Amino acid sequence: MSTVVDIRNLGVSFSTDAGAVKAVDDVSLSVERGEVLAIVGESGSGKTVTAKTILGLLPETATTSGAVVLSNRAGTGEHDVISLTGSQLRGIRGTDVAMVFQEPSTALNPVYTVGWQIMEGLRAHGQVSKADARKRAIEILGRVGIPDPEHRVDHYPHQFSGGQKQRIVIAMALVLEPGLIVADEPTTALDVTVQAEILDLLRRVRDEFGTAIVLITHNMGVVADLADRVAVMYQGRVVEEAPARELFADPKADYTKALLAAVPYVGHGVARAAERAAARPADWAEQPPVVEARGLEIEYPGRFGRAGFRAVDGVDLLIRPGEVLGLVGESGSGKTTIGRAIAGLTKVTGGSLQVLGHEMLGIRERQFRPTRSRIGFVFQDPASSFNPLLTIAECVAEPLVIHERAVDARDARPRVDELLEAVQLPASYGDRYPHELSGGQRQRASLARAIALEPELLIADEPTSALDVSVQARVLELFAELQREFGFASLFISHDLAVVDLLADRIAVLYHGRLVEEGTGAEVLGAPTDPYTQRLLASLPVPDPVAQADRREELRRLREEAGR
Amino acid sequence: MSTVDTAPSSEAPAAARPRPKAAGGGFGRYLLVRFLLIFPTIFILVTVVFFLARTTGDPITAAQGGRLGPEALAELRAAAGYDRPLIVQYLEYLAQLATGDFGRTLTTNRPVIEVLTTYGPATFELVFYSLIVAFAVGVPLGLYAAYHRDKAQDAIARVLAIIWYAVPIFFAGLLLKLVFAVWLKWLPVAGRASVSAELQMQTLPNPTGFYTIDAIRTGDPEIVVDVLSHAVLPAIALGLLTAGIFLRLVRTNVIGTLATDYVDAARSRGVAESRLLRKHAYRPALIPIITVMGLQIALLLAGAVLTETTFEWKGLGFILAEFLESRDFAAVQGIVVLLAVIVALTNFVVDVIAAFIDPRVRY
Amino acid sequence: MAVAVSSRPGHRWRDRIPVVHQVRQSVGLQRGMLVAGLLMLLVFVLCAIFAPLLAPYGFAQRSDAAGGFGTQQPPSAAHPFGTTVGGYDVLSRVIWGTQTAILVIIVAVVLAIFIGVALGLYSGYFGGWLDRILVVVFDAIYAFPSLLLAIVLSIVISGGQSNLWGGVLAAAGSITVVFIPQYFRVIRAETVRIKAEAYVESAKVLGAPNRRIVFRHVFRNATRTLPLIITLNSSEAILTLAALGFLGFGIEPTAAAEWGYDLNKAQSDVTSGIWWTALFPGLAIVFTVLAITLVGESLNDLADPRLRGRRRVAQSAGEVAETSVVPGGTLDAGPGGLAGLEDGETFDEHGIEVKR
Amino acid sequence: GCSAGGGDEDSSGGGTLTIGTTEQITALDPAGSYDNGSFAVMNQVYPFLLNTPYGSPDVEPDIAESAEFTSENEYTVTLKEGLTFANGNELTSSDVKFTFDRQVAIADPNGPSSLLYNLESVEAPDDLTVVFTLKSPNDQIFPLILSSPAGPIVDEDVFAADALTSDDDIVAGEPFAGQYTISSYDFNNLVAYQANPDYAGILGEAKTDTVNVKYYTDASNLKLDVQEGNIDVAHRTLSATDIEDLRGNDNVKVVDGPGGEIRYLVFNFNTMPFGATTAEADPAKALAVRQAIADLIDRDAISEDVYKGTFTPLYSYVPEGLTGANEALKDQYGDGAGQPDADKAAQRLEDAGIETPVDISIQYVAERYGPSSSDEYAIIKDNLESSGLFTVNLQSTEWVQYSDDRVADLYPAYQLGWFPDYSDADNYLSPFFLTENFLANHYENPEVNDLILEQSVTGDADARAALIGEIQDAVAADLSTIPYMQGAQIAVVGADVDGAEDTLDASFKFRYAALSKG
Ligand SMILES: Nc1ncnc2c1ncn2[C@@H]1O[C@H](COP(=O)(O)OP(=O)(O)OP(=O)(O)O)[C@@H](O)[C@H]1O
Ligand SMILES: Nc1ncnc2c1ncn2[C@@H]1O[C@H](COP(=O)(O)OP(=O)(O)OP(=O)(O)O)[C@@H](O)[C@H]1O
Ligand SMILES: [Mg+2]
Ligand SMILES: [Mg+2]
Repeated sequence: MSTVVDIRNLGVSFSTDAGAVKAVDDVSLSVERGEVLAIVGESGSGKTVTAKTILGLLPETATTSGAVVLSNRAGTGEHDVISLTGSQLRGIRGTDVAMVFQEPSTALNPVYTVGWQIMEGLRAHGQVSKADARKRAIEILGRVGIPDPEHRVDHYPHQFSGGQKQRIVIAMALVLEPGLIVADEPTTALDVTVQAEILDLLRRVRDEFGTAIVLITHNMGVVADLADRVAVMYQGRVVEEAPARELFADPKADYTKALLAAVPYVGHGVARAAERAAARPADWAEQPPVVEARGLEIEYPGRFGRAGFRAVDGVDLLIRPGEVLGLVGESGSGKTTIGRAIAGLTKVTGGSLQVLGHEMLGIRERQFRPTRSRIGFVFQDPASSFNPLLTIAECVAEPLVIHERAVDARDARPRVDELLEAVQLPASYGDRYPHELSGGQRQRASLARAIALEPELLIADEPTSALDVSVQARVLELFAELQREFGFASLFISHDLAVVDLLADRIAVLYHGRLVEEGTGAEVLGAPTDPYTQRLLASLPVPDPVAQADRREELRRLREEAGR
Repeated sequence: MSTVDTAPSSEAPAAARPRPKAAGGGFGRYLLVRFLLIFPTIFILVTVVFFLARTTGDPITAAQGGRLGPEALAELRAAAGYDRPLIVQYLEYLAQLATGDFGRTLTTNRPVIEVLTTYGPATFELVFYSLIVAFAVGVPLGLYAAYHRDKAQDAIARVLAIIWYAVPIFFAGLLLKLVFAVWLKWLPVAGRASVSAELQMQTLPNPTGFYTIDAIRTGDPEIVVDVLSHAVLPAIALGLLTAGIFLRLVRTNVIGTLATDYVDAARSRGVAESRLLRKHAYRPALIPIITVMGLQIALLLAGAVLTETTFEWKGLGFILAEFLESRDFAAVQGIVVLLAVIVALTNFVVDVIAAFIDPRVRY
Repeated sequence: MAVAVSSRPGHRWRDRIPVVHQVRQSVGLQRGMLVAGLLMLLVFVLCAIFAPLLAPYGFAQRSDAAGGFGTQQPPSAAHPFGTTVGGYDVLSRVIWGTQTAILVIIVAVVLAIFIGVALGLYSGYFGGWLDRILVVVFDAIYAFPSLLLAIVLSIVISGGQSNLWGGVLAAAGSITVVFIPQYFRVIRAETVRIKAEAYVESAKVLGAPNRRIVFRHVFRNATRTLPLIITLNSSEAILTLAALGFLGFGIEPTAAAEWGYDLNKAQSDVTSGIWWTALFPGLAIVFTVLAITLVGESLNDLADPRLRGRRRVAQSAGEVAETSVVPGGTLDAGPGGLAGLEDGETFDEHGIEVKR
Repeated sequence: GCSAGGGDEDSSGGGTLTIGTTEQITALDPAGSYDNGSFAVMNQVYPFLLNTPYGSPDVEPDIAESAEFTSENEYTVTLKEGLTFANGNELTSSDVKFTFDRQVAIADPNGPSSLLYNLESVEAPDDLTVVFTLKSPNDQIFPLILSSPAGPIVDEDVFAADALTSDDDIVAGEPFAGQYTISSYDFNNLVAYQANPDYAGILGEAKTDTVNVKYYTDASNLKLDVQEGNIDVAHRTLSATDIEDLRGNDNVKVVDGPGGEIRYLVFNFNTMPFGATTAEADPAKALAVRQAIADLIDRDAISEDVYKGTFTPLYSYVPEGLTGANEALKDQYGDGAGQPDADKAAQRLEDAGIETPVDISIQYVAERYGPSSSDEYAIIKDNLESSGLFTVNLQSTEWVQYSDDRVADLYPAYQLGWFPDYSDADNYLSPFFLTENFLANHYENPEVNDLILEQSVTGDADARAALIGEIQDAVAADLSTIPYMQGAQIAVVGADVDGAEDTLDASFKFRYAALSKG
């Protein structure tokens, strides 16, 4: 084995509006041929910056120190990327090192065919005839698993699915057979089932092409699945570096330990749910449900007279008082649509939906408005759910003022302070503007606002998907606490089975707008009956390299079955 | 007023959501709807102009107010029917329009259609030539400025662009004429062609009114040169104004696309910087640029009024100002209809071009 | 996009004053352009305010104690910019012209903002048939060459009157009508966008009545881009006023000084070698439009993080940012271990983090 | 320059001449236009029964052999023999009858049919004789009207009897029998004329075979083109500054002639200070105010400062050069020598017991009368205010609005200009000072009214001239209006162009046929 890239004492600073910011501080790392090095760490810890330095892709505002020594594929030459000029950099990009970006849909130029883009990389390095380049583009598309590559090579990016786009991005990285591929969160934008396929592809790349991979991610499951070695970054430094199995089995750094502890596991919630079920009164099941959907249909109107799009199709749901229903499903399966319908934000177009005794089919805003004080809503993105021009206290006071529990924000302040404390924010934070809080803090303020009127029903639409794992763990914990304390019923929407498992009494699985499975966490996660649920479960990588190896086997088996 | 439904405009901020297909298979239908929208636009403009124009007086007063006494004027107005209720006159006009008849001008008694076909080509040519100038100057300079962003070259290009915009067309026109026509004597002062050339073009069987075409049809290279040399100054005066706007648009959008992931991705494949600019940043940036350029057509037509006046370029803008002055509503309305159609059609065409550039809309 | 986003009260107050904030934020050429624009603008405004002191003569003065000025006199000590064909002092008229220009800008922009914003908010928020009609109507008006519209309107509004207020109101009024569609478009688009923002939805979920949502949540956020449009429209207003004056719909010269009008009168002078009567009013127009446009463009660039320039830093300068929201170990601290949460992430200058 | 000049390459026959003008044509059909631009074309191509020969203000038979009153109410015209139109059609009395019947029948709002107010009927007893029956007897004005915009004779085979005929049909039909025919016609852009060999009138043959007329919209372009030699003649209307500049240019000649265009200030007798409907109505005081203003206006200043001599001071209602014109206001107002006299004005106001300064609003039209109106009125304002006797509120208004407002009694005092329909003193008197007049300024003087009616039926030239003088004196005493400027006709011609001085006469008709290029 030989070293493909050797990063020595790398330091990167940026000039920003707020002055200089140091993003990477004295980082040393190296990657061997055919090895997968995973860099993990929370958002902003310098993972992307480190990766981009390898390709010399930092913006002009960056200043770099240290050395990044990159070998070519044959192992015959070395360059210090940092000291290279523009045209020299161009020479190594693509041939010595290539990059796979996080968001496949933005990494492809929408106005050119994928073939054109692949060929462009080929032709940028040496004399390749058009026909040859095309042949190689088709070949590489085939090798990353795009069906019918001769035909698809002339398609535009938007004609591919998200997973296919990521395959194409990987194909582009592969086509010049670089010694190193830097993959920056290559699966974060994808559904778990698709993520599993991409991870498989990357594994094949390493095995078949012998390419070294720097894999950047914050998902410990992905690390466990693919990585040979792991570097943990924290605040611009590498705090720990170890082979994957070793790291998971025996984390050394405090931060690594905290990180691993914060990762939710499927199966952890079963006990808790059982506990809560046991604590319920006997006649609980007979109480009128808070939400009841029968054959619920929601259709988005089509534009220009075209047929509408049916996002939810014949869904039956039930949420009883004090119960948390977890709603999972892949992207676009209709989760948000259901949540919004319950909150009266989206019109119900068919079936029946009873919310707190109101039939939502054909209801008028005026009739429904008084009921709104009994419903809370937590949005996915804490940042955008606050009016940027109001202070946190003003935002939290809004429901109180609207429903005339207070005259104005000032009058509501004592109650607001209580609420902030309930979500464990110091009262003084009330005077801050939303952008002056961190993501986790904002999400907690958002919770405070949602429970201000002590609602009977709380709808939470992916309330933690914009947050880091560790922050997510905190917010989920808080949610559980508040739920215990206030006893509201809840619809908890997430695409992450493990998260839902943690909180939900029952879990509903949505697939293409239909409810495919519903039951307690133990039922759904322990013994899934629907093939989609099964695949979903198996696709979910667990943050444990040993267990993950088994699950991989299981998934392969499932796929084969489906294929037969 | 508002219903519970707010969904159509909402887009949940889920980063992972695949981009909704822009228009899917309904593109043809979309174009059709866009096309049909032209009609209400025209209807509204005609209505607005009709009532506005009537509040400003009548053509008879405009023409004879300096000769006839009040009674005689009133008599003439009554004879022409201008004393009837506005709404009757309006409905009458609409009925006439509906049959495709634009009527005759009130002051010069010519079919409005004829006015349009006489003056339309001139405006078309002027706009066409100035667009050439605008594109030839604005787009490359915009690219250049984007490429050298925040350097001296960028600053110079941008200040130039602002100055082009800031100098009133009539002022610029005056200066251009003085320098190029009077001092240097390189170019003619004004007009669309010299007298002899125009006379020769009039002898053509069916003159098109497009002087460039007519000049070529005469087969006399001198006439072609004559016609083209007359177009230079007006095209520059109007073109530079537009070029300033184009430059700014191109620069902003190219800088924007240069910051996108796909440019970074192409860079990571070793694509040269100049190629990134030419191929990757430019073409996607063209989509918003072209859309905005479509909106500029109205601005261009407004600028054409002043350019046409300054350079004796007998086109629609100029003649419209004249007809406004003489309160010839019939002519004004006819021209407005044509302008509205032009603007609407341009925007329509622009959408088609944008669709051609952007495969996401095309399919 | 914000031009002025407030931050913590009492804190960084300097950053809350619109233009000051941008000047501090800008660097290099961008700062140069902004500052140059601001200085030019300042000259313009000062000229307007102190015109009575600065101008050697009145704008309609044709003679003084020493007798008549004479017409078309070349620049001299008594008349540094010469005199016009009407026998006025060019310098004085150029200076007094700033007052007219500023008046027209203010009236036009204020009127257009009021009407455009109100309609835009209504239309964007409530939608419905009125929205559809307004959109088509304003699009139609937008399609009409603005100058011609301005001509028609100046006739309608003033009945052709040309005294100062008649002229200013006619010019401003006609410019207003031309601008309303622009404000309407922008505000409506912003409102439609903001209406779909989570914070408006959350207000809706809370059961806030429409009135409250519109005024408390939509209005202020939708109007953030206004300063930019205002500067752009101001320069358009000046050009339109000049064009109106040039086409003979200007303000009577004894009622006010107006550059476009003077340029119109100076047309035949230029071709007769009398350059001073056209040059100075022409330059005044260019100067003012240049000033306003420079400021507007700079503000625009600064408001757009992609276009905003930044200083380069020295080798490996700066502190390591507190990158993580929950620094290591906080989890152990459990609920209430909040100390570590403060002053967390680095945020985008204008508030909310930029998310892709 | 690249532009190929005025076709100077053509050397055959009488050569080619290019004329530029900023006037605009409305229509070639005499029934459909009543404006200077269209009339200028008609004067070249249509025959008139009566016309003014070069250098004279008085009408004589043109294509007519004779024209006279055969009875009080009958005006009989005999045509010359063998007249034809350019298209070969014979020009007979039937065409003449057709022309006037048609004019009256169509009565187009844009047409001059109002000039035929006194025409009862037209008869054509034989091919050469036309008998006009008039409503009122002995009308001395009628012959003049035959040379006015109502007078061009048209071909009955080309023109429609009851509708306007389009320019294209006219050009194609060649119903021309004037000095020129139109050989190529591009509306308001370029008109090419060819000399008409069959013209048989008093004006004689055209000196130049081919004349091209280029229509400009912007005077400064016209000026540049004539200065650069791109055109040979510029006629109507260059600005005073341009003309002054061109006077110093060796490549061109500036030719002046008397002009019929006048400028005057109208008083509304109801709404002017102390007018009939004001709170302090007092005719004597009102008169004093008018007189004081007449005393104060500095005509020389306006003529020199603003118009650089392209307009000259006018001291009466009938412009200089026309039979019967005097200088009534010069004697009665100012210092008696045409200069303003502030003391006299002050005295008048004091005598009338008027407190000074008097507030007065004066209105003028922005562009209608050329670009200099504002400067003109700035001087008048200056004249009035520097005396300390008046404060003037000066305003300008756009033309159409102005036309409506002035007859709606909105303006106490306002500017107007006049260009005559025919070159006779009557055209400067009857429209204005008859009791029912076009000014509608509530001026009423029965004596003046009668005098005007009388002169129009006085056949004897001297007696008529005396009456005209009397009218001017009487009106000057009343000051219904204050005339102050008379325009000169000015043509700027290339150094090698001759003949302009011949046609810049009191007929106020610019005839291209007089011009030649040496
Ligand atoms: N262009 C830039 N200008 C200024 N600061 C930057 C720039 N790019 C990154 N940074 C800063 O550098 C630090 C490290 O950023 P980096 O993108 O490497 O984080 P990351 O570990 O990849 O996080 P994530 O998981 O969110 O992608 C952050 O504080 C970030 O704000
Ligand atoms: N306003 C809308 N108009 C038309 N279609 C819509 C609209 N909103 C959502 N959809 C479509 O409805 C389907 C369900 O959307 P929904 O937002 O409920 O999905 P989701 O399960 O929440 O997905 P994600 O996990 O990505 O948030 C998707 O296919 C989506 O494209
Ligand atoms: Mg990153
Ligand atoms: Mg969702």
